[in-house]
Amino acid sequence: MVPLSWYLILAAALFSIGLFGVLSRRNAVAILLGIELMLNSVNINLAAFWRYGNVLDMAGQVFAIIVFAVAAAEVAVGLALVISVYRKRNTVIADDIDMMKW
Amino acid sequence: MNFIDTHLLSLILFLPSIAAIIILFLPKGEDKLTRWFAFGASLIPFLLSLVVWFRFEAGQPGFQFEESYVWYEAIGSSLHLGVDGLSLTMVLLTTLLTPLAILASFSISDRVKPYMMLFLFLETGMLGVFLALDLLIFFVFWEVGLVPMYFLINQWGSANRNYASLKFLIYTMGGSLGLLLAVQMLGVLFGTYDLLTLYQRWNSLEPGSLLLGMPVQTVKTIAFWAFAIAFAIKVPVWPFHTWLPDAHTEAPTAGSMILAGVLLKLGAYGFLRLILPLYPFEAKIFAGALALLATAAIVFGAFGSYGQTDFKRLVAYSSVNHMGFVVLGIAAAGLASGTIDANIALNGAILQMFNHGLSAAGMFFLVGVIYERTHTRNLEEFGGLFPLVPVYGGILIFTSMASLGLPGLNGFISEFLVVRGSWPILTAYTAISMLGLLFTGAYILKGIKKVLHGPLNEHWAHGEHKLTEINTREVLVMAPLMVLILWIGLWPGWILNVINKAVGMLF
Amino acid sequence: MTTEALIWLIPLPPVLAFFLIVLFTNKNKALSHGLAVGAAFLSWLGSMIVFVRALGVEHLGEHPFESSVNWLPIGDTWFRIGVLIDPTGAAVLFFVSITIFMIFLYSVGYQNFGQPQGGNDVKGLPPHGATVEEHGHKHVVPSVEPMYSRFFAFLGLFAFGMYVLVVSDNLLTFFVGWEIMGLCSYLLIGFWYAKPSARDAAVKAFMTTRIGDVFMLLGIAYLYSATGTLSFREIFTEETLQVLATTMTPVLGLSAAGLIGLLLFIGTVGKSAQFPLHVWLPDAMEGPTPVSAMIHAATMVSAGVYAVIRMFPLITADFTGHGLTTTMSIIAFIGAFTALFAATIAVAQNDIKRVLAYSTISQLGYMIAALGIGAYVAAAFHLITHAFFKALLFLGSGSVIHGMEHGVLHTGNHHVDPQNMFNMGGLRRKMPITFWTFLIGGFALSGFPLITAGFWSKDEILADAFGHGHLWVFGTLAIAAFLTAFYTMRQITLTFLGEPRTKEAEHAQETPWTMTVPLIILSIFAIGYGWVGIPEHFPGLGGLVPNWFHEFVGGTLAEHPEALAFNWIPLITSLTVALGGLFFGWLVYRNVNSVSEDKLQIPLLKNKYYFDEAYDFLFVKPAYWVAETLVSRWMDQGLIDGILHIFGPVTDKIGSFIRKYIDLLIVNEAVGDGSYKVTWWFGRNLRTVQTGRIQQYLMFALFVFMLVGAALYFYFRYFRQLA
Amino acid sequence: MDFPVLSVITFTPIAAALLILLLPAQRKNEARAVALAAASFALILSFGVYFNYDQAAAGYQFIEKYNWLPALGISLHFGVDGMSTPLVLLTGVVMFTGVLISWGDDDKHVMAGIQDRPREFFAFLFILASGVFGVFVSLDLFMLFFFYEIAVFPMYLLIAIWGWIVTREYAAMKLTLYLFLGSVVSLVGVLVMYWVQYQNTGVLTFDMLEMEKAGFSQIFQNIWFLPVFLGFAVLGGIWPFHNWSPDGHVAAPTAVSMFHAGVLMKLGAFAALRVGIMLLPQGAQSWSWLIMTFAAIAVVYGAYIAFVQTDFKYMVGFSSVSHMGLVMLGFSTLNRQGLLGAGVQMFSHGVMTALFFAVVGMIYDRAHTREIPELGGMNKVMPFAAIGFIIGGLVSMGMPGFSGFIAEFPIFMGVWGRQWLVAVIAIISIIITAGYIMRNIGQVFFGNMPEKFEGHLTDVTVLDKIAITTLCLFMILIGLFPGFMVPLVQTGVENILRLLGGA
Repeated sequence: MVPLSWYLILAAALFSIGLFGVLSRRNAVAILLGIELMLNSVNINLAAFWRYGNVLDMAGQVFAIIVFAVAAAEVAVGLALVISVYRKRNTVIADDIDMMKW
Repeated sequence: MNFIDTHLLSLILFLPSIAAIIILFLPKGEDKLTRWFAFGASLIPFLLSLVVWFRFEAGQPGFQFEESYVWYEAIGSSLHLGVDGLSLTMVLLTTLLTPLAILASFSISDRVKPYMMLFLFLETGMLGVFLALDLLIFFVFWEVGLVPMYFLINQWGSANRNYASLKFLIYTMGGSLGLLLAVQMLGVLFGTYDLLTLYQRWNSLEPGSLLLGMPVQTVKTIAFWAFAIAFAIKVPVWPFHTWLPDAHTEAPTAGSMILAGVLLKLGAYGFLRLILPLYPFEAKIFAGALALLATAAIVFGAFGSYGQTDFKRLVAYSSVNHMGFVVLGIAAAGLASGTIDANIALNGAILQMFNHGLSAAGMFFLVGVIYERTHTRNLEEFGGLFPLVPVYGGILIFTSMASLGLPGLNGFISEFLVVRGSWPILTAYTAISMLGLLFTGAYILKGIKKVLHGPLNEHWAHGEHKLTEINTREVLVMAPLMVLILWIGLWPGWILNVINKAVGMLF
Repeated sequence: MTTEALIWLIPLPPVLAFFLIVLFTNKNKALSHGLAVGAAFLSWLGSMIVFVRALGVEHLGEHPFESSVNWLPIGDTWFRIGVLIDPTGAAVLFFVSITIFMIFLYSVGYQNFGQPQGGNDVKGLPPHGATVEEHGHKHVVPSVEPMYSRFFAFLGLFAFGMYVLVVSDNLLTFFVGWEIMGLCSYLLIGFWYAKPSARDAAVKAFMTTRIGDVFMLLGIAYLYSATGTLSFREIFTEETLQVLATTMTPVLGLSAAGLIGLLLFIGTVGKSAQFPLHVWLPDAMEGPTPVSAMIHAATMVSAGVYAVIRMFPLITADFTGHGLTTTMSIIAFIGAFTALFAATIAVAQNDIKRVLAYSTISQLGYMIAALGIGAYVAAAFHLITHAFFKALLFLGSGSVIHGMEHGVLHTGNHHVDPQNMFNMGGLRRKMPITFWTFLIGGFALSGFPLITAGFWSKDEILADAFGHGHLWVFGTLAIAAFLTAFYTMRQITLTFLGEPRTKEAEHAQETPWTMTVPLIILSIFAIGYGWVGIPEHFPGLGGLVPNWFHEFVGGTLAEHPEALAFNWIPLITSLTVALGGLFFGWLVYRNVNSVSEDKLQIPLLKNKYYFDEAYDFLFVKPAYWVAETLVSRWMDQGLIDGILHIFGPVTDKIGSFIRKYIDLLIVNEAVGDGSYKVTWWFGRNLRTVQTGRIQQYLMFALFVFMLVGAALYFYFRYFRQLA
Repeated sequence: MDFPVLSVITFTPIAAALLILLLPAQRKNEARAVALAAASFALILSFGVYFNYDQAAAGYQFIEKYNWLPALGISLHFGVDGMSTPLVLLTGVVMFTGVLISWGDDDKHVMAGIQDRPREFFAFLFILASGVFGVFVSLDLFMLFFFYEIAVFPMYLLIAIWGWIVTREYAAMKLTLYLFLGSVVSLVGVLVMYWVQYQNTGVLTFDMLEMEKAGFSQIFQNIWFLPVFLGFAVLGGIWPFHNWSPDGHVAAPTAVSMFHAGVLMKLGAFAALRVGIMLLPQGAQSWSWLIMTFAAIAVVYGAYIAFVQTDFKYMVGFSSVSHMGLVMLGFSTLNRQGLLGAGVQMFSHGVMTALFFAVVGMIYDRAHTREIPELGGMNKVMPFAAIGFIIGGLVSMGMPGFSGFIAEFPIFMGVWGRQWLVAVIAIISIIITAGYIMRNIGQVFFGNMPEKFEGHLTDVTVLDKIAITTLCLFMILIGLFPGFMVPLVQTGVENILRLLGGA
């Protein structure tokens, strides 16, 4: 069967892609997507460690599910904010959203 | 009745204030009522003090009619009252002059209520100083007296009143700062302010010991001067006298009457009541300096008076001159206390206090009388008024002669006693002070000459300026003074006996 | 009633009159003068009784009438005051009471009682006369004094003062009376106070005498502190005087007695107008004439001499009989000098009263000189005789003036001075009584031999001076006597003899009885009183009447002065000077009709040796300067107030300095707002870190994360093994 | 102790504040009425405390103790002694009069008192009041601190919102910074004391009665006395940290100035005494010279500056710097008379300066200027206020017969006991005070009224008169009968002296 390390590598790669997206993209939606990727990479780790660890211990899965929930909530809020910002200012470019900045 | 017997002094002391507070609740605008009430109220202390006077046993040592109430336990001060021959004389003078002053100010029509209230408070203040047998109480009343006087000058005074009143207040307060400090020191040292105790313990300090890290003598010397300056300003002694002409001149008539009649006596009384008993040694050492100032006061006071063109200032300076004799007598007594000469000098000084109270009050009142009519005090604007106001003229000449020290009137007795007493002790100063006595004549005659004599100044003769004769109320104010002036002049025994006995026992 | 009680009562009536008049009756003229004259009469009566009783007592000197009461409590003892009548006192009381009574009476007429009220008379000025309608034509008559009552009140007080002084047994009440008289002289000289001249004269009189009084007061104080008493009887005991005479003082090497005597004498110099304090007396003529008589003859000036007489034992305490003590020589010198110096001035005066004034000064000089050389009795004698004839002269001159004023009113020419002798002349026919009495007085004054009192008293003084070998005094007084006779005769000649020089003089009138009667009575004494003191060794007259006065008054002293051996030289001298003076006076002036013809109008004399001017320059003006400029302006307002006024600004300065440079600058800026500024600065500069770019934040976070990770890695990788 | 009077007093104002906030904004008069009711209630209760305090028994009375955070030894521990009882009364009085004079009159010509949002104003004022009461009554160090902060914080809003437009931000900020800085410093000290006390005794408690027994070492006391004392004393306006107070006074609205000068400054002084001197007595002993120096400087310094002020309120402000200097001077003597005087002076000055600010406020509300040279003749329009101010002036110049003398005299006596020179220097302030007080009275009340005021000014309202009378009564009462307050304070002093080792 596939060794644990493969999953971990996949997760790491996915995380790095997500991180890159977050740091590099100027589009707020893209940043959100990046965050999602990072969260999912975490989920992969969780699932993998559960499978290769003590199966009876459900903690891994439980945490993964929590992360889903959080991610969903986050996407909902984040997208809502982005949309309202877009409505107000016709842009989703993070740098242009600076009314809080002084 | 019994209550009255046992609380005579406190009644005398506080009745005026109580009356003042009652006045506060009298109906507004009832000036007549207010005046008469104030007058009547001020008569009661006078009657009571007469009672005290007649019940007083002159021969008996110590204080009589003593009363003591808790006041400020925490720092060992109590409301301790009592009189001896010395203070009784002054109390009598005060309670006598206040009703007269109030009667004299019936002509005040501006804010009668506060005026009368201040006057009655003032009386309490002055009486308190004379009655106090507690150093702190003494100081309290000493200061309290200032306030009503300040407002009397400041509110009812004439043109330059702000300057005069402020000068009066600040100068006197500043002078009594030293007194305040010294009083506190005594209190700290002995934990009590009771004079009778202080007399003994303060003098029983052995010279070698240290107080507050200084030798006793140094402390005593400093304290002595602290006391002396405070009193010297009040008396006033040259060169601390310049507040007096201003204050007197600007004060309302009755104010100057009290100011000259009683307030100046507070200073002299301080010398007698506190300095001589508390600092016999220092008094002896510094008597020379004191006598020098006194002589200066006598001479310069006379000259200063002679140099005035304002009638009221002239009279004011005469106070400097006359009080100089008081201080001269005190200095002599300080130098040679215990001798018969010293006793004579003190008799003279105390009697002079009383006499000056009478004559100066009279003089100021007379000046006020003519000022009310002519609205000027400038001697040059009078002249030849005698035919217009013969009665006034006669009274004026009589009073002037009393203050000139004409034998047969009271002034002479006291001045003679002072001169007689200080001659063997302070010969040179006494001789020099004669110059002052000479010029006393000069300024008195100048006053009479400019006001009454000479060609009549037609301005006052007719028309709306027509000078009216002194009226009955004013004569009534003068009458008791004149009677006393003559009586003491002819038969001083009745009062001098009390004074003499007191002096004999005190010093 | 006992004599003592009576003596107590003597001074009272006049003072009662004074108070009654002032308080009640001043509206009613008749009542007022009734009171006053009545009072004077009572006092006179009392004095006479006392005098007569005194005559009856043997050795009155040792056992005088005296009684005293407690007055001032001094220490454990009392100062007692009381009355004392010893021979001198009795003699003085005698003449004082008479003259006072006469003067009171005289004043009634002099102040025109009973005349109508003047139309334009005002209080404070002499009456101008009133116009009356008499059968058809109106003419001006003298008008009554507007302040008639007041005048009598003052006189009463004056008399009171004099009586007190005479009867008092101690120096203090003596001084009281003395000063009361001073006051009255002030009031009376300034009686017509609306006249500036009168007003100033009054002040001048009071101040000049007060100079003396002040010294006298010192003397009294000294005496009192030295002896512990002021009663004459107690001071004049042998041992007290001995003590005083032996204790020395630092002043001029005088003994205590000498110094006290000198101080008291200065008082006399003021009162009796001796040189150098004589200046007030002539000006005192501003007062109504009876006042002049009071002051100059009867009372005040006599009081001065009386003081010295009283103090005689003290002054002569250290007098051994030969060689005058310093004090006595000073007294003698001043007396003699004044006598001569005043006489010379009198020669050149034209005002009838001023002549008399200066003659008074000079006569007083006589007495003082006499006392100075120890001639006690002679001085007392001359004091009394002089009192009589000088009062007579003054009242006479008053009568003359009154007559002249009548003339002035008649003609209505008010430019004529009714007192200037050159406006008179020939008055002997118009006013005979006045003339004869005045003549008697004048002769008495010049010492017309044998019949007049003046001769005997003056002669005795000269004799004393000569007999005790004080020749310079003798000489001076002799010359003075000559001048006296001379100016007296000049006065008489100019006034009464010859022909009237003015219409006013022609219309002069004799004065009413109230004025003439006193003249007559006084003239009797002016003659008769001399005979009580004729020296027993006097040729011819000597034996006839015993020298009663010498015996009586001499008895006052402890050791009775021995009668002087007779000597022709002084007698002849006095005869020649008196007669010669009178003769020359008549010779020179019998036909001098105007000032211009008068050879003696020497400016120096006319202006009294410029003393007033000198004093004004030396004392009065400097006094004004000191008072107004030095003391009031420079010292009080300048220096002292200047210092006081500094305090306010100084406090202000300190206050604003603290506020500006400490409070605002240091405490506030540096400490307070400063800290806030620093905080602000940091915030301002650190805020650039906050860009608001999430990516930047994350980069930063990542970077830190890696750093930390690396750190941990190496930590575990190596240090764990080492550990 | 059946009735928890102290806690009732303490929490009445804050309760009232909440109640007021519940009222609709435009119901101004209801808000005022509630405020007045609450103030009167508190006043009556504090009178009750004052007169029921058993002087014979002395010590702490009306004690209440409730656990609050036992784990840390924090308890709600209330109680008053001779020192704090007068201050409780003072707070009641100032609160009452403060409400009266800021009642406000919506009539447009008068514009006196507070018209702008009185609801919030009174709310904040009362929160402040609760804090003040709390500090005076709490015997628990933590609680004391707690209330201390509660008292300080509303000040910012009160000044910044209702203050004098020109300087209110500046002053409010300055005041807050100073006071919090001070309290932080002393907080550190307090915590250190807390721990050290724990180490010494093994008991975790903030109870001051316990901490008194903690037996801090000499060194410790020497180190920590200054921070603790000065930290609190900043609020007491001690020199050189006084500068916030005049600015604050000037910027604050009248009632707040009254509270501020009348009570808050006492708060500082009291806390400094309670925590600084009473818990660290030896430290106080060894540092008293410094405190005395500061105090002496403050006394003269304040007087001098007040002398030159032309702004009426600044004048009063600096005069209270000078007078609080006297309080500190009294503390620094650490002897009977000095502390006694200080205790009385705290009350006396509180009443006096409250009166001053009240009158100044009344004048400002009408004349719209505080420049003394521009004022004049006020006696004509508001005689009552004039008399009030004059009495206050006499008190402040230490005129016998008024409370000022009763307070200052023993202070100076105390100083004599320690260092006579200081007494001599400090006494100068009396004459300077007399100088400016009298000069300004002469100018403002009796000078010539500028014509621009003629007829435009109105007399003070009845409520103002009541307030003035109340305040004056206390000053005269104490002045004439020291027995009214002195023995009470004395009991407190005895306690302090006991801690000081019976000095």
